[in-house]
Amino acid sequence: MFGTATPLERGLIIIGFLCLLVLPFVITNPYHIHTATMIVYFAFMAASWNFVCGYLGQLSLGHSVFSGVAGYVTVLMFTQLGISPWIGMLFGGLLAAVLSVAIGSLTFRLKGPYFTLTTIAFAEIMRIWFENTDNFIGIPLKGSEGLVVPLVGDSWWAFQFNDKTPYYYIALGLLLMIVLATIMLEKSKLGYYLKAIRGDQDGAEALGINPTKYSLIALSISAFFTGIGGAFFAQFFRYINPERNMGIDMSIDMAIMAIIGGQGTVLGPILGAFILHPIAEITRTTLGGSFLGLHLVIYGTVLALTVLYFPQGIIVPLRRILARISGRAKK
Amino acid sequence: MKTRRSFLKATVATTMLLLCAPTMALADDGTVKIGLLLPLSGGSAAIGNQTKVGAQIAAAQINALGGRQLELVFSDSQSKPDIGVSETERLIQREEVSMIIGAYNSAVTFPSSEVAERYGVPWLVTGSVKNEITERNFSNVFRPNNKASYDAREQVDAIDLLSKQTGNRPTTIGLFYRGDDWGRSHAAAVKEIALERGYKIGLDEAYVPGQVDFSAQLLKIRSTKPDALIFVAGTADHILFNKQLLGNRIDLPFGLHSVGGGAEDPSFYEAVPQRGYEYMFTQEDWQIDRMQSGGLGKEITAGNVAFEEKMGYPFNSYGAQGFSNIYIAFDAITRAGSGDRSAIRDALAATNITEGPALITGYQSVTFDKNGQNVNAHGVISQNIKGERLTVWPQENRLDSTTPVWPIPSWSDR
Amino acid sequence: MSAPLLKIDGISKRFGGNQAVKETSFHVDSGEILGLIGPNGAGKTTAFNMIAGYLESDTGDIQLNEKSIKGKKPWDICKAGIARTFQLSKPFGDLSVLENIMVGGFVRSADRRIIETKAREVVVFLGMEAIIDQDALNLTAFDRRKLELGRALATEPKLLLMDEVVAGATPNEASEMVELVKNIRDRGVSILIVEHVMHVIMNLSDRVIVLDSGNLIADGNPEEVVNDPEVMKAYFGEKYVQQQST
Amino acid sequence: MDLLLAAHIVKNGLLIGGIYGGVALGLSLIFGVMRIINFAHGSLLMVAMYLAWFLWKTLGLHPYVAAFITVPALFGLGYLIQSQIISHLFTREKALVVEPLSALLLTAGIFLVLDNLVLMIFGPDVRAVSVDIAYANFFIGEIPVNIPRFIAFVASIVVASGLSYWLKHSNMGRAIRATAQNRDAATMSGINVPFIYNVTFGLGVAILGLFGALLVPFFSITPTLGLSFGIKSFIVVVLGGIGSIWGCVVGGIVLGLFEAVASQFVTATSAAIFSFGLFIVILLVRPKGLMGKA
Repeated sequence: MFGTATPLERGLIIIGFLCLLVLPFVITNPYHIHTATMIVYFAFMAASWNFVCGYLGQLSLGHSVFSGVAGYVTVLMFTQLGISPWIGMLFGGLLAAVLSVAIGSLTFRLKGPYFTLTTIAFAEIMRIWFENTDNFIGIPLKGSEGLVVPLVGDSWWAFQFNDKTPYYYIALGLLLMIVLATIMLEKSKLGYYLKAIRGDQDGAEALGINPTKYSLIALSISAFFTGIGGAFFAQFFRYINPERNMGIDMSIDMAIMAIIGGQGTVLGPILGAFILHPIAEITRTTLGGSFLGLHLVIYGTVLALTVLYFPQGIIVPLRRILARISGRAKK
Repeated sequence: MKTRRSFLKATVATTMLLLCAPTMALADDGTVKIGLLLPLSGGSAAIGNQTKVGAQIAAAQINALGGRQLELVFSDSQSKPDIGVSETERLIQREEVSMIIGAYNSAVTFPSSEVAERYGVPWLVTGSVKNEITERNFSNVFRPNNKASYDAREQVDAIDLLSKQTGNRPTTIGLFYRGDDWGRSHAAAVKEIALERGYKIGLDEAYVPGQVDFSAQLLKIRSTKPDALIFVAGTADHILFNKQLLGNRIDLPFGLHSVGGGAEDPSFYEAVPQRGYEYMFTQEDWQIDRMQSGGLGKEITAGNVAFEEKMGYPFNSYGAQGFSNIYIAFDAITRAGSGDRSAIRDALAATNITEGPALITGYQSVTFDKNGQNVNAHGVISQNIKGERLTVWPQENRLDSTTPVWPIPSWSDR
Repeated sequence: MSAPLLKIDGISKRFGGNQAVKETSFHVDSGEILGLIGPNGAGKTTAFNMIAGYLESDTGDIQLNEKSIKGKKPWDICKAGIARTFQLSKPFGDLSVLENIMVGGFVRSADRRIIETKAREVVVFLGMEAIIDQDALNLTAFDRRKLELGRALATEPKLLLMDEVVAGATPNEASEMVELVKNIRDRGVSILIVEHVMHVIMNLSDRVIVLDSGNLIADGNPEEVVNDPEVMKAYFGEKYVQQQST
Repeated sequence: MDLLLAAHIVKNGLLIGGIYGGVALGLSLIFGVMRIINFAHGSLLMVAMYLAWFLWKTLGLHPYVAAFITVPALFGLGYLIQSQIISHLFTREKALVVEPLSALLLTAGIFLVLDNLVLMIFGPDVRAVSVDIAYANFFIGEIPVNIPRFIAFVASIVVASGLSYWLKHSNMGRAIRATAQNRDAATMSGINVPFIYNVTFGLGVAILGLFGALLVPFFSITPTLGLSFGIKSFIVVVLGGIGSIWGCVVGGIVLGLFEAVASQFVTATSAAIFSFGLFIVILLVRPKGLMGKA
């Protein structure tokens, strides 16, 4: 079950990717491209979350703090120091990685529900602190009002475009980056070690694995990517506030999509995002206006049913179907 | 023709993105589609729903006249900035609305109205008070209601007016506000103006939205003894605070000054007994006692009846704002003569409404400056006397029968 | 005689009131199979875990090739060259047999291809080619135990600590395991084995040490130790020894 | 800080702490016996409050009278949720290696459904019961003590002692404790574990039924208040010790006092940061919590 894709599956992945590549030429309506960008973006965030939590089997519900912090760093460096978001993004990612090591060195001492509750607590502390701090050593954080990215107009340097398509391709590039990173992870020592720690920690320690060290390495990489995602969010919406970018809703979205799709696999989180986000989008657009909250009832039901009937994620039955098809094809 | 080609492409997209229902063909009999982006779920759902019902009533009245028909398209922002932007894109691109009214939460209005500006779609702000919304020299964003700084100035003006008229002037003002952007920006504005006018700030305290108990903060209020207390809260927090204030019998010689929010929500007056809000001042976005004074258009009176049938309580400020927004939009659409976006934009810029149902909110008139802000937007400050919310400020809106109570009698001699 | 591979001198462990291991010293020479026996509760597993780094000895020192490894973490001890198996096998459930063994290999190098080829050799050595790609979750108890042995081998240890390797195994499984342990020793890996099944100990060990309620009561070749009255008393109690001797 | 102010702070801390403890009792019981974190805990409290409000609104029942309806009703709801939804997790757990966190995610799904169902049925407006007991006070020295809050405080003590007595001395109680210690051993000794789980979950939610009715007099309700109570209950349960009934009440009071004192010196928002910080320190230093045994 280690996810070695069958040739049919690998073929489908490549076709899928080509479709995504060519999508903006097929659909010109900006709203569709905007939605496609959001789907690719959430696939990227779910995959970043999955990079550590999926392979370690630990449920972190505080990952949004990394995206929020990196987003703030990128926007502040742009507005206060005039540094291009492309560079700010990297700084933000690195700061998020450092923050993750600090938090991780405490949270990784705990397991299961305790780990989850501690990640929630850390994220809430950061969110409340950001919401109530207008100025920190001279840096204008503007508390819960959030930060605004000034409109500069079309410029690659300032990571701002009037047309939606560039954002779509940047999001697609980020998604490609995290997919390649996860594929390399699965083939690397770090990947084996994470799965060993998830399998049995004592057994792993006896084989020369320092669980905290390798968990922190994976977490810092995941936090770096999540941070980059936060910076993209800030540039795409040109607005960032603690409640949305460091809140618990974002963390839950990232975790649910990866888990429902299939955590601990390369494609699981992407599958999860490509199914769940459109469901949320369609139910909200069709029902949101008329029935108050019906779309969230549907979202909650889908979550519950998936956890009950596809515990390892939707990717498992899908893979079985593909295996059967390719099996029949071979005969 | 263009619609059919995009329809085919949309079908191709659907197979991949399971996304879009084919857009309804545009009714060509001059019906104008107006998009309304409101928080219909999540924390501010009550206010979003009240605004929606007010807008629906106004649209029904206009359509009943048989002239130009309005079609309202509602969309739920869930009070989230990114959902707001996505819904704005949808309203503009797929629903192809002629203009958008939205979005109450400043955190949603700010980024979403920028999208509308980029596409040249006129945006009529409802409810959001963040100053910067109409300080970005945008040409498509118009705000009929108050800026945050106006609300703050009005509260201090009212205190000044009452102090001048009665000769009793509070020395210290306390600030107790919700720890979110609305609360913080309002408190900062009041503090600045109050200090300019020689008042001292006795207390500057934020609380956590949705807090379960205020006894600790009441202790601070009791120990700092502010003469007057400016209070910023949503409905649930406001109810809890007034109940505990009543329970603890804390004296505020120059009264509790609420910035509205919870105090404009009828559910507040159902939940708190009358002595819980006796003598409370409220910054209202519309003049509630004008309803009783009569002399209003038949649309407003009929609207009030329809609102009460639907919601179980008469118009409140959010229902009134929804109602007024539709009439302001209708006025612009009539002058523009069509659903064309730039025509409506130019008509909105030239708006000069001096009477009629659009002024249900109590403004003397609605005109937009070059930044799109209605400069003569002003709320009113009302005082709750024996259960009646009577306007005490501005002087010209105060009814002759109203005599404000200033200072406020202490608990013992009530 | 060159210095012993593993030198234990004066280690002890107290858990609250219970002195699990009293001042104990022994050694393991390189290329030797040392059997560690003793009745239940004699402190065997405690001593075992102290060497493997899961417990830290209160006193004394543990030296591997004259370098002290006392108080080191289990993963550092593994890097130093001591591998171990667990009494209750701990497979990585959702990894295959090959992948489980590869995890062990990674301690020596990060190059997946080399590790994979070495792991395949270990699979052949264990005779588990048929189930190489099966998830560890679905293995039989004995296969899991062999897998654990394979994982430990993959770390290329100098000393292998084995904790009750044949417990619950069928007779021919036990003999298969004995052959395996001998082959491992022939490949130059010294072994410290804790075991209850006497014929396995007699068959395998070059030397045997006996622990009883925390202290070392015998150290010698298997035949001598088994007939030593002290050991008999420890196992079968005072009366039995008296009956035998009268 | 003069004595009177200190007395006020202690009173506030005790009252709100007792309420925190009472509300968290059900969560601790469910986690202690079934090892699952019920993410929908707060939402179930909100449902209980809406039921109590509805009974007051339509039948004019005083909340304390309505409690006799909300408690059994919530027991039924809890029993149903466990038997029809969560039980699937336990039956399946024997077969596959199931992440213990799927229960947390499943109840997160239930939380989403409950909150928004109530939003659909009752609408988003803020509801509140106005009964005159809400403002009644009695005095200890010159310190006013709000009666409904005091009743809720006493209720958490009474329920805690009743629950722990019942768990020790009744057959069902022993069966529950046995299941808590070792599920498989309990099954082998003839205890119908699925039934015990249904009853335990029902009991945990029934306690919320009681507190829903007790909180309504001085608390206004919206469909979204569940989450903040849920997170408070997590903190209290961890503070007091998972699975320990008395630990819960103690944990609640410690948290209540901590917040009351903290918010005298700093704003309430930073006090919230301190209580999360305390939560983390307790988890790291003493994962079993103050009185935990699990």
